[in-house]
Order: sequence, then C-alpha cells, then structure tokens
Amino acid sequence: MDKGETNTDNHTLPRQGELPFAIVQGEAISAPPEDLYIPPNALEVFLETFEGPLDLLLYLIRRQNLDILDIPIAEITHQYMEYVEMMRNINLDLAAEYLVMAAMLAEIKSRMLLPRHEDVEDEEDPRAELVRRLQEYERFKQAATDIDEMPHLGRDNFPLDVEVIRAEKEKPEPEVDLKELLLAFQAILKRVDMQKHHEIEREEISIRERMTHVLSRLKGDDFVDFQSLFSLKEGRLGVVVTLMAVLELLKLKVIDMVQADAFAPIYLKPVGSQEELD
Amino acid sequence: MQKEKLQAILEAILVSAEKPLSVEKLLGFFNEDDLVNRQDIKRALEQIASFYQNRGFELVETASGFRFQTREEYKQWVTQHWDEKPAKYSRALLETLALIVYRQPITRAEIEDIRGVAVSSHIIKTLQEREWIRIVGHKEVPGRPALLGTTRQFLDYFNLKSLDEMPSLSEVQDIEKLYPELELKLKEQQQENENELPS
Amino acid sequence: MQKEKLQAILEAILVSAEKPLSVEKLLGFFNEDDLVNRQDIKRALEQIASFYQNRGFELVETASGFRFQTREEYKQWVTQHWDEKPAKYSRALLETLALIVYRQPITRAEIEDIRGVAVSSHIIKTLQEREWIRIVGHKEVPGRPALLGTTRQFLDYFNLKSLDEMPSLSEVQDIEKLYPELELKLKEQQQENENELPS
Repeated sequence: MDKGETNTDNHTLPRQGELPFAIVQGEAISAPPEDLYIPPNALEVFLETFEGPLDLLLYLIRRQNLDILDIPIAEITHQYMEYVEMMRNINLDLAAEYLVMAAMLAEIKSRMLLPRHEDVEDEEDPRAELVRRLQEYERFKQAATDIDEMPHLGRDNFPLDVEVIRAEKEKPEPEVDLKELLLAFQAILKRVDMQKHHEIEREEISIRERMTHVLSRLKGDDFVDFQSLFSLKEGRLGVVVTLMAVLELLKLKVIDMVQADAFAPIYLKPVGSQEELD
Repeated sequence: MQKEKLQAILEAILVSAEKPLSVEKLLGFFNEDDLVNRQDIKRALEQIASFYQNRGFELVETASGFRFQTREEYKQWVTQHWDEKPAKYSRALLETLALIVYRQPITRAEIEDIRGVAVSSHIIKTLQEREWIRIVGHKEVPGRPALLGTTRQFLDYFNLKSLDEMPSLSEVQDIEKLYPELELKLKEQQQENENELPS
Repeated sequence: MQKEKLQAILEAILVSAEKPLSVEKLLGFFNEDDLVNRQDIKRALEQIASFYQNRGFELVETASGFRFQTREEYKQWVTQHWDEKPAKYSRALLETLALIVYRQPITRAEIEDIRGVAVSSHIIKTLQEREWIRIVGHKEVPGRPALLGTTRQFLDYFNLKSLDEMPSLSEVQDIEKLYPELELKLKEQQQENENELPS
C-alpha cells in the first residue's frame, strides 16, 4: 500500500512545456490509455491487487459486462496489452505469467482472423481453452471468498480460557531430543540461502552465549563496571570471548559504554529504559 | 450416574481441554464404577448444547469432537481484549487453500496451472504451520512432487465435521446455449472436473 | 441494553479472558451508546453467577476481578487430561528454538525473517513458560523489540555445560554422520506421513 505514496512524490517534479498527463518514475505519460480510467498513481497499487493474468482478464471482462463465454478477443487483447505496457512503464516487476497470457491472447486473435473450415471436424474454437481456464479460475476465486466468509476459530469464534482448578500433580511437558532440535536447525539451513549460512558460524556460538550473559548482568538500573564482567578464572580465552561479546553488543546498539574521564572506570548499561524488562 | 453430575463433569473436562474431544475420548475419563456409557455421554452433550443456546458461548461438534467456543455474534467484544487484530488472509492464500480443499490431493504445479501464477513458498509454509494442509503423498511423475491435502485441524478451525459441509463449488455456466461451438470441448472438461469433493 | 444480551456479552468476554476482569475493566468494553453502567454490570454478574451454580464451572470474584474457573469438586476429572502422553512440540516451535540457540540474542522479527513465516505468540510464550528462553534486552530500533536468548534451564535440560557443546554449523549440516540411526527414523516418519489419508 505504501507504493502508492511513493509515486505521489513524482507530482512535485518540475514540469515544462506541454503538461504531461502524469510523470511516473521519470517517464512522461501524455494521455491515459483509452478506456483506462485509473489514475496512474493508483495503477501500481491497483495492479498489485490482481492475483495474476487470469484475474486481470476476468476484471476486464466484468468491467464491460461482457459474457465470459463470448469474449471479443481483439478488444480484450488490446486492453490487456495496454495494462502490460503500463506495468512496463512504471517498472513494475512484470511477472512472466502476464507475458505468457498476452502471447496466448495474441495467438487466439490471429487464429480468429483465419477462415474456419466447416468440414474439419476436429478444429475447435480458439477461444475454448481460454474460456475454460477463466471459468475454472473464477470458480476457485469464488470459493476463496466463500472460505474467507466461513466463521472460524481464532477470528470469529474463540476458544475458552478459564482458570482450571486441578488436583496437585506435575504437568508432563513434551520431551525434546537434542537431535530433533538439530534437525529443525538443519531444515532451516537447507532453506536459507548460502549467504545467511555464513552468518551462522561455529566460533560465534560461545560469543553469542556470552552476549546473553552480559545482557542479563546489565538488567538492573545501575551501571555495571566493565571490569567486573571479566573473571580471571576463565583464562585468556574467556576474557577474549567476553570482550568480543561486549563489542558485538555495542555494535548492535543494545548496550552503552560510559566513561566519565580518561582513565576513569568504564561502565556499561543497557540502552534505553529498563522498566519493561522481565 | 446422575445426569446433572454427568453434565457438570463433562463441562469441566471440555472447558479445560486444549482441543476438541470425541465421545470416545470423553468416555475414557470414566471407569466402570461410574456406570457411564456412550449413549449417556451423547445425551449429556446434547443437553449441555441446548443449555448454552442463548449464552455468550456454545458447544460445537467439529471433526475431532466437541469444544466450547465463544459465539460469532460476540466476536467484536472478545477481540477487544487483544492489541493484535486477528490475521487477515491474502487472496493468494485463500485461493491456494480453496484449490487444496476442493481438488485434493493436488500438487503445487497443478495449483499454479489453475491460478495462472506461481504459488509462493511462503503461502504453502504458512498453511502448513497453521496445520490446515499437509503433504499426503507424492505424485509419481518426474521430481515426485508433493501432493497436498487438508487436515483434521483445518476442519476443526472452520467448525466443520467433514469436508462434505463445505459449500459446493459454483457451477460452470450453461455453455451449450450461449456458445454452441464450444459444447463438445467443454463437456469433456466438465466431466473431469466434477463438482464433488474428494471423499 | 437488554439484560440477556448484556449477560451473553459479559460471558463471552470473561470466558475468553486470560486474567480476571474488574467491573471497571468490564465497563471499559462498552461505550456511551450501549447505555450500560456499573450497576448494570454488577447485576448481570450476579445473574451469571447464579446461572452457573450447578454446572462444571463457576463465576468467582478474586482480588483483581471476576473470572470463570472449573469447580473445585471436579479437579480430579480435569487433571486426567494429563494422563495422556504429552503432545509433541511443533516443527515451528523447534525451528524457532534452534534459531534462538544459534543466533541469540535475536528478535522475533529476525526469526520471522529467516524462517519466512510469522512466529506465533503462542510459541514464544510456550518457550518462556518452559523457561528455555527469556528476554535478555531490547534492540534499539523502532518498537524496541525484545531480544531473546537461552537460559541455564535450557542447558540443563539438554545436559550441556555451555552452548559451546552444541554441534557446529558444519556438523549440523552433516547430521546423519553425527547420528547414523537418525536417517532410518526419518525415513520411517516419511513413510508414516505418506500412508495417512486426508481426513
């Protein structure tokens, strides 16, 4: 929806000479396509509301109250191509499906122009396949609306949430095997692209764990002495991990580092107010 | 068991359940000494349902069994509790769902064929996570694409006992009269695409 | 407002509320046009309370307000829900947990971004109640979203001394080597899925 707003900026562009009808992304459109009464600003939003080429065709047919079974292919093709052209003009990511449909319309149109042979039995009306597809699509478009109107749990009906008075007893929780957890993670890794893979590195996990520790140390309102985060018992590696964790948190702007003077103690505190913290 | 007591027990059980409970499951809560049979439970459930007929919530039966839920007519009162408004579904999601409901088992490619556009993985994933659809098998064609179907949870969500209760697909318009030349071709198609739901 | 309607509305609100609601809070659900005052609400609550006198649950007043609760005398019945095997966690929950483990501190939006699907509040709540995750801070971006991290209880449950003991990324990708028996189990699961028919 915000796409419509971005286009309004174009109206403020300086204009010279013959006023164009509109400037859409730098391209001047001197007149709206014939029989197309949609303000170009709204066009992008408008086109995004179509669920695809069949949906657009249905709209065109409906808009002119045409019988779906008697589509004047030439006229529809003409209008359809105008829409496709408009999409191109405003650099809308033009889905290949729209082009395929345009080609299909053009093909039907050309075949309609050829004389029909009465004696050839097998020859079917070139519009038949299109009509069939449109009808089939329309049924499911309707079914989708019907489903949306059906009352369902979580939107129209809600489950009851009353206080349950139980006998003293431990509630058994689902058991989770570490393997299951790893499998779930593997499934994510398989889905995300390689670039995201690299963000998840082995070395990081100890630092990430430490980040969580440092953050929980900072939960109070007071400033925490930077030095107090380090424990000599952990050895050199532990110190490095803590330092890396603090740097990472600073980078994420989750914590602040404060030092009153040079050589004064360094304090850390969480960024922003803390009252919402659990 | 006295019928008022049986009703009260069933109410307490149902109101504290996280999902719908079948008569069979409810029967499992009782032991022999309770002297309760299927018939008693069925009758008690009917009485409970009628007792709450004019209240703020109701007892409904869905595919998996019986559950209490707030009545649809009071939804705008109930939703005032929450900051989050219930999710709205995109047309793409609903059309995809409609195709899976009425044409199951169906592959993603078949859905794309009818809709004329690619189906995003996001939509399939969302439907799977809501547990409305699942993979019911694989089609024996190259690539063995997954066949999608609806779940029992889908029926539970939509207050349905079975898919038969879904509204039927709209009829294909009467072709012969309007467009005689198309008659033959479309008749064949119609036969393939019967209106009936898969059983 | 008609008194039956007021009762039904209050019931729908109370029965779906997570916590007790005071008369004041309940009054807040209505606006001027509804012509409902404190006295009306109090009277309606009394009528509701007496309506449920002999049922499986009741309306009670606690320090913070009114709520429905199951009756004490049926607690043995209600607790039987737990005799069943506990349900398994969903795939969505496990994936969310895995991302919190490996990418902590992480916001819900970041999890959604990686998974490509919305993460339900229910999942976050379940993980918090289990005390496996907690809010460790807030990210300084608009909305100040909570940053989630794992807890000591998480490590304890999985018998880990620290997260270092979690397998590395490359090990996760090659999980079959880590747990050879796993492959077999997965195959079985797949077959199970395929054998089930749509309901």
